[in-house]
Amino acid sequence: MSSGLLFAVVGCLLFVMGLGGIILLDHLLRRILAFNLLGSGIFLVLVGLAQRNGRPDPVPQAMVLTGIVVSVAATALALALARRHQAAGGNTGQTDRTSPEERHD
Amino acid sequence: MNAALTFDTLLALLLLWSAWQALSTPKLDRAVIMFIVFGLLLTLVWSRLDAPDIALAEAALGAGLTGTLLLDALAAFGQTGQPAGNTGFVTTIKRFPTILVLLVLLAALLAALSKLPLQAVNLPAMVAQQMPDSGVSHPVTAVLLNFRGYDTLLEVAVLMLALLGILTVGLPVERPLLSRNLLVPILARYAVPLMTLAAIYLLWAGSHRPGGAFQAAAMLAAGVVLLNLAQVQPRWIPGQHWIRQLISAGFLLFLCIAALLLMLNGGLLHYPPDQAGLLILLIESGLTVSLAINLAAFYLLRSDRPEPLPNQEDEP
Amino acid sequence: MIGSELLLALLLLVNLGAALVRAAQGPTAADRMLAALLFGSTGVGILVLLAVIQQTPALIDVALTLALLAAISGIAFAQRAWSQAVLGRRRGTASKTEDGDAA
Amino acid sequence: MLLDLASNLLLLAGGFFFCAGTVGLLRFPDVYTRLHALAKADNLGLGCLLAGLALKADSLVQAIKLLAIWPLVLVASAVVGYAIAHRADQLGITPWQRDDR
Repeated sequence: MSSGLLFAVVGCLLFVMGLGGIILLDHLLRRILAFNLLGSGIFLVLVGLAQRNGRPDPVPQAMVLTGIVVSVAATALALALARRHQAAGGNTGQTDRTSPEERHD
Repeated sequence: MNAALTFDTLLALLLLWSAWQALSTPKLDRAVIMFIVFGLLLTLVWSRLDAPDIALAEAALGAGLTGTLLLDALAAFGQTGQPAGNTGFVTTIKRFPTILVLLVLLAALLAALSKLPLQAVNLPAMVAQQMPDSGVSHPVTAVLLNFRGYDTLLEVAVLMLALLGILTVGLPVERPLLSRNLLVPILARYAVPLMTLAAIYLLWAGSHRPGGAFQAAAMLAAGVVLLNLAQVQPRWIPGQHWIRQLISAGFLLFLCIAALLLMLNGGLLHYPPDQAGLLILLIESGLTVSLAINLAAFYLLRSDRPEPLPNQEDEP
Repeated sequence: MIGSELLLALLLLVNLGAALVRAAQGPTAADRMLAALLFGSTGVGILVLLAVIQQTPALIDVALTLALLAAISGIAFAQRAWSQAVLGRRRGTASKTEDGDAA
Repeated sequence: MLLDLASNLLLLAGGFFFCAGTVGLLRFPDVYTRLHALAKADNLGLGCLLAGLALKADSLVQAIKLLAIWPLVLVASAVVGYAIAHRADQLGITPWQRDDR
């Protein structure tokens, strides 16, 4: 088993974990983290799968390099949106729906 | 079992562990820190996968920018209290169908992975064949700026769009420093010139070995963030025009060269082979500055208005 | 020769893993931040060893980058993120009562 | 050869100090002492490791680059260690004392 294939499998696992996180988690910041994990999983699959035979492949590497910078931009935008949402008094979904009074403890 | 495989397996396990921690821990601060750890472990993974370009970008962005952005957001979210654990038995039952679907998806993905043909097209050989025409001698840079130059052009546009989006929804409010000490400014004064030097080195290295505009820009942006943490560089407010001009300058330079080539050669970003090296260097230098400012703006561009809901403040 | 360096890299990775798991348990947020700071020393060590093992000198550049930048998230944590609100506990009792999540 | 022997000894010493740092991190009782394990033992280990690899380096440039990493890491970890300890002190986390136990 080459390291490329191993990390492609890890990438699949990360993708599913990230997807599950986006669906199942409540807090917006956690969802942003999950989104990033999902993205990293895809990057690993892209590069790992292309390098199963052990030879480096510049094309997916260049694509992933682009992808990483774009995902930072997406993260920054998502964080700004989430903070705006919170500042506007929105529920970031982080609780305790049973006892909203305790949010200000 | 040989040592290389053991190394990879252990690294993979640590990576999955940190990802799981980032998702499942009930505490927000721990989740963010574990995510930073995940990014740093990923740097090691890229190194193992013979992708030093990506490792450089991941190290510079993960340690420098994403980490600080997330920690800053954590400080803003932390004040509304800790999230509930949400791991009760009832929620587990409710979530069971979703988890089942996810597991089926995972099985399908892994099955698909094992059935893929080893190699439909031989991309590395094709890249190697075209290398003499690319004007540079490092294949990743050749792909980024010559063979797939329009991808890079659009990527810069995406970064600008993200910043426009942030400006549109309203900038986050700057939070005051919780603590300050004398050593950090001293570190910043010595480290930032070194980081600038490192960025120039990475930019120069990009044409013949791993490195290039993105990595250099990430390094420069990290330098600006460090200056801000040391209170040498104050936050940027939205009205400052030089920031917007510099950010758009790199993109416009790229666009102008693309349009010029379209008129001269009849192909978008089809460089003539003998000038390709020079044009790529020109584009990369412009990109480095504007990308760096764009990335730094994600952290430094802060609203000058006070917090809309001051009653949520409970800082000491 | 390469074999012995690979074994050393493996040893460092085992160290990194053990320290990460320990640091992640807390009890304070700063203890967890130590996990990220570990990469400034152990991570850099692994990277330079990988540079020699895989004969990719570019990984030394990665190690240099990490060495330069490892400080930033730690400083951001100490100066911006680590507050009582994040800590969620009263002054003075933090080191005793923080530990609540073994999960 | 003598150079190879010295290099291998330094690498071994590096591995040992890294292990010592980990043991410190696992066993020390509070933030301050754990910071100290990280900043001292691990950085000494890194220094030995870098010196050992620099002795084996192919070119002079590579050796210099390897050795340049160490002061950077030392300065960075000193500042971070100070920043975190300073903040921990501000937040009122009391240093561990033997009598506590």
